[in-house]
This record gives sequence, C-alpha cells and structure tokens, in this order.
Amino acid sequence: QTRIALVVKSLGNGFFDAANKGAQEAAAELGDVEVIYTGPTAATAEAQIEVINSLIAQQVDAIAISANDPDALVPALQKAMERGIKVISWDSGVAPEGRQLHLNPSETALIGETIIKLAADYLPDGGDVAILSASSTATNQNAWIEAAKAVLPEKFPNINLVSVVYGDDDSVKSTDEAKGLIASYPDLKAIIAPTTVGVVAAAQVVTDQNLIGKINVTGLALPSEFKQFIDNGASQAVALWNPIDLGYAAVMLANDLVKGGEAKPGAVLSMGRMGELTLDDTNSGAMAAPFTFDKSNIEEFSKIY
Amino acid sequence: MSRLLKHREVFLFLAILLVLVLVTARFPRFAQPGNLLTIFNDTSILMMLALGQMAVILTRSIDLSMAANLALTGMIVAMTNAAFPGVPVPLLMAMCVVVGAGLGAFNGVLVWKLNIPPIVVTLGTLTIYRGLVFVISGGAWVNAAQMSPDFINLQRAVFLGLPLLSWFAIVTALLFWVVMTRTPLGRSLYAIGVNPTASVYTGINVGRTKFYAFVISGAVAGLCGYLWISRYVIASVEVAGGYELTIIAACVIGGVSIAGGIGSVAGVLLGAIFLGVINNALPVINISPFWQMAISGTAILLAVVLNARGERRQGRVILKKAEAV
Amino acid sequence: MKPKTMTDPILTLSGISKSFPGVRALHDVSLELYAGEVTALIGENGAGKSTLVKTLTGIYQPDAGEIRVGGQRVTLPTAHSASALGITAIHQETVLFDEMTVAENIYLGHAPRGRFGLIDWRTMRAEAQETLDSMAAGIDAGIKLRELGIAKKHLVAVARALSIDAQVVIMDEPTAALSQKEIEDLYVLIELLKQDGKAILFISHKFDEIYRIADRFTVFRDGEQVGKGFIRDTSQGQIVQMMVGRAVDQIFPERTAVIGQTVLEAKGLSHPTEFEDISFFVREGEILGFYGLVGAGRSEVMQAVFGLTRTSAGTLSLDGAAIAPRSPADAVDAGIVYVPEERGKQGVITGEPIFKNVSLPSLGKTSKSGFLRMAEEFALARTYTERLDLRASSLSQNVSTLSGGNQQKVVIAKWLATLPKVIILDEPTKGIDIGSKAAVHGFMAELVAQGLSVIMVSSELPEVLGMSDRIVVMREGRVIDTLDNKGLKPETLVRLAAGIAEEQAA
Amino acid sequence: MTDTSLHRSLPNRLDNPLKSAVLSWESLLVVVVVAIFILNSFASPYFLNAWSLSDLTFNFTEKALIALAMALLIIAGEIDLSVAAIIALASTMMGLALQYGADTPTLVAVGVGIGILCGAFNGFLVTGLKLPSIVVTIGTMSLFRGIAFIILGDQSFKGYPATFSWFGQGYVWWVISFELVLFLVCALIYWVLLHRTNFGRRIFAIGNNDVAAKFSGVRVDRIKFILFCLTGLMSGIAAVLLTARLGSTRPSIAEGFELEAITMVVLGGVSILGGAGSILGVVLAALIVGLVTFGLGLLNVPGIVMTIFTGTLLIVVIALPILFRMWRQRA
Ligand SMILES: Nc1ncnc2c1ncn2[C@@H]1O[C@H](COP(=O)(O)OP(=O)(O)OP(=O)(O)O)[C@@H](O)[C@H]1O
Ligand SMILES: Nc1ncnc2c1ncn2[C@@H]1O[C@H](COP(=O)(O)OP(=O)(O)OP(=O)(O)O)[C@@H](O)[C@H]1O
Ligand SMILES: [Mg+2]
Ligand SMILES: [Mg+2]
Repeated sequence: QTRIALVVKSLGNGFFDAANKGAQEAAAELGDVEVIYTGPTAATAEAQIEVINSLIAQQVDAIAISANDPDALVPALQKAMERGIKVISWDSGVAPEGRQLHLNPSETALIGETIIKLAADYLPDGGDVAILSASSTATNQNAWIEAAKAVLPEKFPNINLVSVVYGDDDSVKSTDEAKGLIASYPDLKAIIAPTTVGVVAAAQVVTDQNLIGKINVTGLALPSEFKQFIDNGASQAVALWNPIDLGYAAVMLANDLVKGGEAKPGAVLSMGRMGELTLDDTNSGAMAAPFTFDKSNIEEFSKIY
Repeated sequence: MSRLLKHREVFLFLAILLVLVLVTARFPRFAQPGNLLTIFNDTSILMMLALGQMAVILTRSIDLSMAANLALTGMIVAMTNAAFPGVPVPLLMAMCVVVGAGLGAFNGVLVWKLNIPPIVVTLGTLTIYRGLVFVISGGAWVNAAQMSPDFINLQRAVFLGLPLLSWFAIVTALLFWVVMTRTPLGRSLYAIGVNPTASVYTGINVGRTKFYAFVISGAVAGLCGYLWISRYVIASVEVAGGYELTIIAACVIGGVSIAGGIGSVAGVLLGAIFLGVINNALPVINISPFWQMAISGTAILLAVVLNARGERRQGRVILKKAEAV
Repeated sequence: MKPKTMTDPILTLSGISKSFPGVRALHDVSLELYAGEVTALIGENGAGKSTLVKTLTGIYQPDAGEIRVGGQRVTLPTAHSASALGITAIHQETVLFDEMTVAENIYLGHAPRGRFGLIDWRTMRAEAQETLDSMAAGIDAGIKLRELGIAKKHLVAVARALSIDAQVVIMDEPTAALSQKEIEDLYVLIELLKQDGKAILFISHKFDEIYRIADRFTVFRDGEQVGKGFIRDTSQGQIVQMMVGRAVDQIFPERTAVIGQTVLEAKGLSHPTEFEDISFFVREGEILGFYGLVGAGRSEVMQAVFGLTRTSAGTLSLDGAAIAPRSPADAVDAGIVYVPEERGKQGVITGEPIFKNVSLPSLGKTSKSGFLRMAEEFALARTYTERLDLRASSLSQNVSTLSGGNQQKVVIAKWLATLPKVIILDEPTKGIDIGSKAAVHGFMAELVAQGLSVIMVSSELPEVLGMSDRIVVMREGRVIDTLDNKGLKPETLVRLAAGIAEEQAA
Repeated sequence: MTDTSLHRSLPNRLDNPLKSAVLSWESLLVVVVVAIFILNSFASPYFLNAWSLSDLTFNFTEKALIALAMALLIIAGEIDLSVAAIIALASTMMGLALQYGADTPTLVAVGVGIGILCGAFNGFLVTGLKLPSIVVTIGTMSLFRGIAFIILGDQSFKGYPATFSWFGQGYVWWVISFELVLFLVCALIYWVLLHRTNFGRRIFAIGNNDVAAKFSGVRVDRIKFILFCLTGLMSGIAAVLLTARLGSTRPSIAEGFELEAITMVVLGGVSILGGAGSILGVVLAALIVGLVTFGLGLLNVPGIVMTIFTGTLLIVVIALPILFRMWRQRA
C-alpha cells in the first residue's frame, strides 16, 4: 500500500476540494494507493509545516503539496526527503531545493497572457485595467503577474495596467481592495483577479455598485462559484484549468516517484490519462492550457467543479 | 468650547473630519456624499459588533469570541439557506439572532455560574466556535451560487436613499442608546464596571448582568453573521478571522475604557467610523496597502493615550478649593 | 430621651452562625432592633460586626439561624431582597459609584420609571435633590459622585438609605472618616430617623458617640453575643469588660524616651495643587503629631515624604544629609516608612499570607544574593507579629481573612522589620477596637523609647493630645502652627484646624 | 475555631504540604499529560518513535518560550498581545541585516535586540504613560507587524546561512533538538526566577495588589518594565528559532502565536487576573498543547478541529476544579 499525502494551501477551498476528487480518482485507478487529503485551515506556512511534520511522523511515501510559501517550507520538506519521502509540489510551487519536481497547472507564460487576453478581448479600444491578486507571497500568482506584465507592451499595447493590489484570498480584504481600485481609478475598464476568492469578491462589488457593463471582471475562477456573475454580466469570461485533472496528475506523478521514477531535467513522467510530463531544467513541467468559460459553456462546467 | 473638547466624542469627530479634509485635499471625489454613505455602509457591521462588544467591556469583561460566533452563525445560516432556499430571509435573521445569543449565553453561563474570567472563557470558545464552523461545513465553502437571491440582496435594498444594511446599524445604535441610558439593565452594565462591590451591595446580580451582556454581544454577533455572509457572499471557516481585535480596537478608539464603566454609544460609532475612514482612505490616496496596518496601530495607540489623558483624575486639589472658599 | 416602650422588635435575629474557611465569624448570635431606637453594636476588631451586617443585607448567607422582620420569618438571598424588606445599610467601606451622578447613586436599582418602563431621569434627579435638601446636605444631585469629598459621599449613602424608605437602617462605622462637624450633622440625621420610627443599628468603636446617640447596645466577642442592655444602665467600663473579657485602661502609655537630635527635616515642601510651604522636623525619640480636619492634606504631605508624589519645591534632609526619595523604595532604603491610611488598598496584599506580607520590604535581608530563604522569612515574620500580638491561626493564613485591626498589625510589623529611622503612621487606629488601639499606642511608645522617630497623622483629638510631643496643625494644604504639647487645650487645636477666630470659639 | 489565645507562637502553616501538593493544579496537569500520552500511543502506531517525539517538540517550543515570560507578565497583572508581531518585526530586521551581509552572531543579536526594544516600547507605554497593557499591545501588535509589512511588502528574505539555520533545525544530540534544549534551560531559569528569588516574590505581590506593593517599597514600574522587556526578549529568541526553522522571513510570520501562548499560560494555571501561577504548570500546559496537536495531526485531523480540543481542554480543565468545589460544598 502506497500512501500519498495531498497537502493543500487551505482546506475548504472549492478548488482544492475538486483537486482531491481527481486525486481519489487516481488512487482508485492505481489500486494500491491511499490518498491522504490534508492541509491547514488558514493559508499560512507555519500551519503547513505542522502538517508536514505529522506526515513525516506517519512515514507516508510521498507528499504532493501546493505551497503557501515557496521558501519557508523548504527546510521541512528537505527533512521529509531525508527521511525517504518523495516530495513534489503542484499548483503553487516550492523552491527547487525543497522538492523533487513541480507540476505547473499550465505554462506560466501562457496563463499570464491568458488573463490579460480575457480582459483585452472585450476592450477593443483598450483602456485601464488593474490586477487584484491573492496574497503578496503567493508564488504562482506572482509568476503569472510577471508574465502578464511581460506580454503587455508588445501584444496588448493599448491596455494600461494601472495597479496591482492584494486581497490575501480573504473575501473582506479582496472586497475592500476592489472598492479601492474602483474609487481610485474612475476610468477603470476591467479588474483581473487570478484567484478564485478575489474574482468572486470583485464581481460582487461590481454587481453591488451597479457597474455591470462598465467594468468587466475577469481572471481565474471556478465555474461553480462564478456562474452567477457570468449570468448577470459582471463578467464576460474567465479561465481556469481543471483542478480535478491537476489533483489526478499530482498523485500520478507522486506515485511514479515512489515506484522508482526519477525526477531530473529532461525526464518524461507519466500522468495517467493526462498524458506525459516533461521536466525542464528546474525539474518543473506544465499540465495543460487554461480553459476559458463564458456564457456558452459555464452552465455545463458549473455542475462539474 | 473647551468644555466641548473634553468630550472625547467631539474630539474623535474632529479627528475624523481632519482625515476627511486631508484626503479630500488630495482626492476631491472622496468627500462626495455618495462615497461617505458608502463608507458608512461599509462600516455598519463593525459598528454593530463594536456596540455589542461595548456592552461586555462595560462590565469589565471582554468577548474575544464575537468574530468566531459571527462565522459560526453565518455558516449555519448560509447552509440553511443553501439547503432550504424557500425559508424567508427574516426568519433566517431571527434564527441568527437566536443562535448567536445562544452562543453568547454559553460564554455568559461560564462567566456567571463558574466564575471563570471572561478572557479565558472567550479565548476557549473563540477556538471552539471557529472549529465548529469547520465541523458543520466539513470545511466546504458556501458560495454565492448556492445562496438565494433574496438572501444576498435583502441588505442591499435601498430605503430612503440608504441600503438596508445601514438601516440595521442605525436601528441597532438607537436600540443600544435607549437600553444603555434608560433601562435598569443598561445602567447595571455601567454600575458593574464602575464598582462591582458596590453593585452587589446595591442589589445588582453581577453574574446575571454579565450573562446578559454576553447574550447581547452574542445576539449582535449572530445578526452580523447573516449580514457579513450576505455582504461578502461567501461563508467559510476563515470568515472574519482575527476580526475580534478590530472590534475591540473600534471600542478603544471610541473611548470605551477597558477597565469598565466608561463608554458611550456615540463614541463607539465614531470609533468604528474612524477605522472605516482610514481603511477606505488609504487605497484612495494611493498609500501602499502595506502601510495600512501600521497606521491603524498608531491610531489605536494615539486614541488610548488621548483617552487616558482625559480620564486621568486631577487629584483633589486641596489648595484650589481652599482659595475658592 | 423618649420613654422606654416595650413594643415588639421590628427585626429579630436568632441563632445566626456564619463560618468562613478556617474562621468562625458568627456563632449563634441574636439581636433585636426596635422602631425609633438606636442599637449600638460593639465589639473588637474581627468580632463579627460587619459580617452580621452583610448577613442582614443579603450579601452573605447565614449557615444557620433565622431572621424575622415584623414577626415574619424571611430569607435574604440577595441584596435586593433585603432592601425590598426595608433593610438598608451604610457599609463600612464606601460602596458607591464614582463615575455616576449623585442622583443615580441614590436611585440605582429603584429608579423612577416613565413611559415604556424607561428610566425617568428628570423625576429621579428632582426626587434625589429633594431628599438631599431635606438632609441639608448641600449637594447638587446632578454632579458626578467623584467630585464629592469622602464625607459628602457618606451623606449620599445616607440619602440612598432614606430613598429606599427603609424600616431598618444599619450604619457600619459611619463616622470613621468624618470630621467633627460632619459627625454632628450625622447625629442630627440619626435623630430625624429615630423620630421617623426607623430602627437603627449603629456600629462604632468610639464610646463617646455611642453614649451620645445609642439607646441599647449589643456586644460581640469572637463572633458570639456576650451581652446586651440599655446604654444608660451600663458604664463604659462594663462594656469594655464584656468586649475584651478583661479590663482595659484607656490611659495613654507613659513615655520615657529621651528626645535627641533632629532626624528628619522638611523645608518648604510644596505641591502644585495639594499643599504649600510645609516645614517641620522630627527628632530622635519623638512623636510628632499631625492634626487637622479630614481633607487637610496631611496624607498628601506624608506621601510626598515617602516618595509617592513629586514635590514642586522644598527639601528634605535625614540626619542632616539631603535626600530626595523618588519612590517608596528610595524612602525605605533611607529609613523612612509609611503606614498608609487605606489599609485594604494600600497597606496589605490581601491575596498573600501573613509572612509574605511582612517580609516583602525586607526581602533584601532575608534572602541570600537574591534567592529566597523561607526559614528566615518565617522567623522575621514571627518575631514582629508576636511583638504586636497578632491574632491569626498561622503565619501562612491569608491576610484577607484577618479583621481590620489585625491587618493593621501586619502592616506595622512589615515596617518594623525594616528597622526604620522614621515611621509615619497615617490614622493608625482608624477603625481599630479599643484593645488593639492600646496595643498600637503602647507600641508607639516602645518605638520612640528605642530611639525611633514617629510621625503620627490623626484626626482623633484624644489620641493626638495623648501621644504627641509636639503637634503640627494643618488646614487646607498649609501648616497653620506647630505647638509644644504641654498643657495644650483641645479647643485650641480644634480652633486652629477649623480656622475659627479666637473670639468665636470662646 | 481559630485559636486566638494571647502570646501563642504562630505556626508556619496549618495545612499538610504533601496533601496540598497532591491536590494541586500541576498534579491535575500531570494526569492530563499522561492520559493524552497513553491515548496517543494507542491511537497511532507512529507516535511512540524517537523521531516522532522529537518532531513533536517543534510544534510548541517557540510558543512555549514566549509563554514562560508571558506567565510572569500575567502573574504581575499585565498582558502582551504583541508577541507574534514582535517575532515578525524581529525576523524582518534579521532579514534586513542579512541583506547587509550580517553573519550568524550578528543576526542573532539583531533578532534578540529588536525583541528587547519592542518589549521596552510596550513597557514604556504601560509603565511610563500608565496605559492598560491589553489595549497598548493591541495597538503595538498592528504597529510592529505593520512596520514589517512596510519594510517587506510582498517580498521575502531568504538565504540565511547554514550556521544560522542550526538554531531552528539542528540537533544537540541524537533526536534532542537545540530548540528543545533551549526551552528546557529557559524553563529552569524561569522557574528559579519566579519561585526562588526576591524578584519572583515581588512579581506575585504586584499581581495581587500593585498599589500595596508600591507602598511596600517594591519598584512596581521598574519590575513591570523588566517583564515587558523579558517578554520581548523571549519573542526575539522565538523569532531567531522560527526564522532559522523556516529559513525565510515574510511579514505574515507567526500569525496567531499570541493567543496560543496565552492559552498555554492560562491552561498552566496562571490566574489571568494576576497574582497566582507556576512555571511547572506552564511547562506542562505547553506539553499538553503539543501532545494534543501532534497526536491529532498523526490522525490527520485538520488543525482547526484540534483547536476545538485545545479550546475545550482550556475551559474544562479550568471549570473542573470549580465544579468539584461546588459539588463538595453542596454535599
Ligand atoms: N470573606 C471572608 N472570608 C474569610 N473570613 C472572613 C471574611 N469576612 C470576614 N472574615 C472573618 O470573620 C471575622 C469577623 O470579621 P468582621 O469583618 O465581621 O469583623 P468586624 O467586627 O467588622 O471587625 P472590624 O471592627 O475590624 O471591622 C474576622 O475574623 C474576619 O477575618
Ligand atoms: N473625593 C474623594 N474621593 C475618593 N477618596 C477620597 C476623597 N477624598 C478623600 N478620599 C480618601 O479618603 C481618605 C481621607 O482623605 P482626606 O480627605 O483625609 O485627605 P488627606 O489628604 O488624607 O487629608 P488628611 O490626611 O489631612 O485627612 C484618603 O485616603 C483619600 O484617599
Ligand atoms: Mg467591620
Ligand atoms: Mg488622611
């Protein structure tokens, strides 16, 4: 029996619950694998370390983690590896010395471009946009925002990114920040929130302040949580990868390592029904391209995740 | 004028005006009536919670569990709404008040019957209540899509130019004002804080009165549970995490003495509004959000220093009295 | 005096017992109170007087016994039920609300209600004012209680008792903090209450006032009732005999101390608001009395000498060397100690045992390089508590369970253990029974005989005259005169203290 | 009946010290510790293992270090809610020092020094300006962490030298970590300080009645100030350990530590009203909290559910003796 721990940023987040579904699916498919779904309630590094410590004590075979902090977890995860536990990160990565491989949901550059494109598609004449991110320490969000900034000048010259603010994946803070953006930038045309908490908060603010049609909210969102804002027009379209697939792939990869697979630059590992993952020189790889949801398909996907 | 200034409410009001003027100087749109009403509306929940907290602090107690109570009641009402969308919202609100009051009563009983210090009781129930949110929800969030439109929109309905949420705060404030100044219960809350021994000798049942204070703060927290959830349209374990200290900060800034017996409804409202204005003003005048925390910390410290200056007894002034004769 | 009427008592207590852990405060006591009469309750410190009061007002529940009001057997589970039955008390400690108005202090708990059952502030204020005016208290019902002096606060407590329309009014040492004038006013009030047909229970350690106003008396000793009767049929000596179980002579001790060099000298001490230009000195083996009316600022001066309050001008010198204590710790190091007036708040640490209270300022001596040595502490505590005849069950007994007089002894023991040069006693016998009083006085004589200097602040004329070598009289924050205590007439002191011109006093 | 006969030598104490020791709070806690230990070993096969037990200690040592000083502060009648914020600020300053090339001793000095400074600031506000500590430290809690946020914003400091990491990750001998050893040593020091010195005796006196203590010549303000500095110092030490353990600094570090430290103190039998408590109780309480959270962690119970257990434990352990006393009085 192989025991694989799926450690998430925080429990209760619909995104991670969906990932767990995929992980269980992978376990069922593999047969000899038990998935331990765990994580802290508050998205902090210290809480995740306590979880990791208890997993080390339980001598699990592998830890697949979506990290709250890329650096703070490194010592704890290194200790896990010293005790013979395979460690991979997925979704939100850990610094290379703290894991054996990292599974990106998608290419960072691609995500960065997608979130800008989602806004630009509905702004033919260009205009001001702002980003409402998660916590200022989130690895993945920061990487996407960097990528987005990088593509702006050449691909979207008339889009003007006026500000990046942080809502800490806390609905109140995100709401306040969204309001602040709207008050500070009267010409704001779109709010881009590459986080499922922030995007809901921003869409609610736009709805409340009767700004539907004036400000378009977009970003990364779970269809089930976000459906009503596509329906009411606060948002034209959002994107996301499939968290079920992500959880599935993470468990498959962890299982590969436990069963003898080796993570090194250039290696090709199997992700079951998701195909294969090729590792780059930092031992990370991307799963698939983000998928866009709009009026045409949200109904269907909101029933799935 | 100098007599007026002695009242910390006036002082606080001026401080708020000053912030408004300063911000408006840089950003004229800030002081528009619409924006001010928005700030008021945004602060409504904090005002109500701070009023509930004041009832407790007056009796030399403290309720650290208000935010957890809010989260638990909020989760219960959100799950109820998700499961039975047909239940009318006013009924749900009544349920919130009852559940919240019940959670407050649990604190109150421990304080009253077992004589455990309130800070210990509520430190314990703070973690218990929040843990229960996780237990009943299994950690899952209740999101906008699962809530009924009525549930979400009730507080947003506009009446006489103000959203209902603001009206809730106004009515709560009036109710508190009447209770605090015109009812035996309200006066007992003050009396206990001013002099607990004397209260016993006066025939006030100190334990039971504290119990009522906790029921009041619990009921308010419960009602705010609904208001919070329907405002931010998400119910999760982390709802209002750490907010207990913000509530206390609003009371302190509003001149409620942590030693009990001193505090007014007007002061608490202004204290909450002060925090609301600061939080709203910072993003608007483009101060990095990272400054926000340090600024509100400084505001709290300044408020305490100023309040203490006002409270300090001036001694008995034997010489002056002698001259006056 | 009105004729003796043998009507039925309004209130009867029989077989009342009450114990606290380790202490039997009341044992099988009985008491009757009659309408229109003042019954004095007399007893040493710790005899159980205040405990009885608290039992009667629903604050403590008796372990056994019964209470009858108007012949009807009653229980008093709360303070409220007692006042509903018309029993009200002015307690030993002032139990009022500083931050509230005078009117509310009078009516808290039974405020007049207006529409919707809401408190009617206007009526309350008016009625409170009426009550106060009927007492000629000269207090504005609208101001905060905090603004009143201690004596006026007592009047407010009386007004509260009146507002309840009580049948039984209990006064637990009401005059302890009052000046002579205020005491006189109180007597008038008590007379009014008597005429109103109220039964009054009056507790006091002062025999002059007992003989002045009481009709009957009841004596307690160690929680038991040991005697009762009519005041006019009993001599003071007999009552004292009942109280202590032995005869006590109330003569102040003979003092043989030789007065030596000046030890402590103050020159022109001033404080911005409380006192001005205070100069005095005290010599080896001398008792310097400080007399004045309550509120004259004597305590403030002493606390400045003790380093508790800052002075704005003036100098202090000890044995000729200038000192400037900035904290009590400095003063203690220099050899000046202070027995404060408010024993419970400032004197003893009630949550701790006797020996820890006694050793606290002497820890430097009982310890070894900062580490505690309990045996030394016990030895030290035993030495000094025994010398003061402290009554307790063990040295580890909590100070909170001692009676007032014994608590005072703990405070004095604590200071004696530091071997001070100057000991300041602020109202050292306030609220102390006659037996302990003599002990304290005897001890003061012993102290000066050993060469200490004693400063005694007192508002009791006999005590000041009986004990002091010289007397400083203070009024309204200033020194009025310093007198040699040789053939001094009491009237002289009263006149100086009250600021009455010579002709008027005569 | 109390014997009040004249001229009788007072005994040192009446009660039997052995009996009162058996009925003490600490013995109740020992029972709880043993019970939880046994429960844990039955509940999880991984519990009784040297490395597991060693890992367990990391869950509580940093908070327990703070709890030691906090206990003294609470016994003296004050409280410090800003300890976690002090950790954040101290850690940030260490990170800043690292950017300027500080070596390990300097880093430690910076962390500890900032801790003391913050404690002194609290102490000054409370004793110098005579403000209530609970409100002061609610304010400084925002202020200290706020400064960390101003300095760091969304950045982080990392790359601490290996010699520095040893403080948070190193082992002194076999499974005995440096953190554990440091905690035990500090516990011993604090035990002596509180229970065996004049300083400790004065702390109790202050907590019982600070006015009377002052009138007895105790330098109340100075002692309170020192206690705030000590609490700051322990927070600084905790900052060093935590930073070394995490290997990085973010302004959000150590969130919620203050309430956990206070829980340990209160669970340890220290009266929140001041004037009573013991270091042994606090150490046992820290152990209990560590055992409960680790034991439940082994069963993969989410952290938030663990808090239900600690919260309930807190109330139950405090309520039990009271209920027992009430029951006995009725009987
Ligand atoms: N709450 C209490 N707990 C324990 N013992 C108490 C308590 N209250 C009073 N006692 C004890 O009961 C006895 C009677 O005390 P009480 O205060 O009634 O005396 P008293 O006659 O009023 O003395 P005094 O003249 O000093 O005021 C004393 O031995 C006292 O120590
Ligand atoms: N208005 C007041 N409010 C509260 N306590 C008071 C007030 N006035 C006096 N006291 C207290 O009552 C006690 C007696 O005070 P008093 O009026 O005698 O002043 P004092 O400075 O001590 O003067 P003296 O020692 O000359 O009587 C003091 O301990 C004081 O703290
Ligand atoms: Mg008494
Ligand atoms: Mg005095």
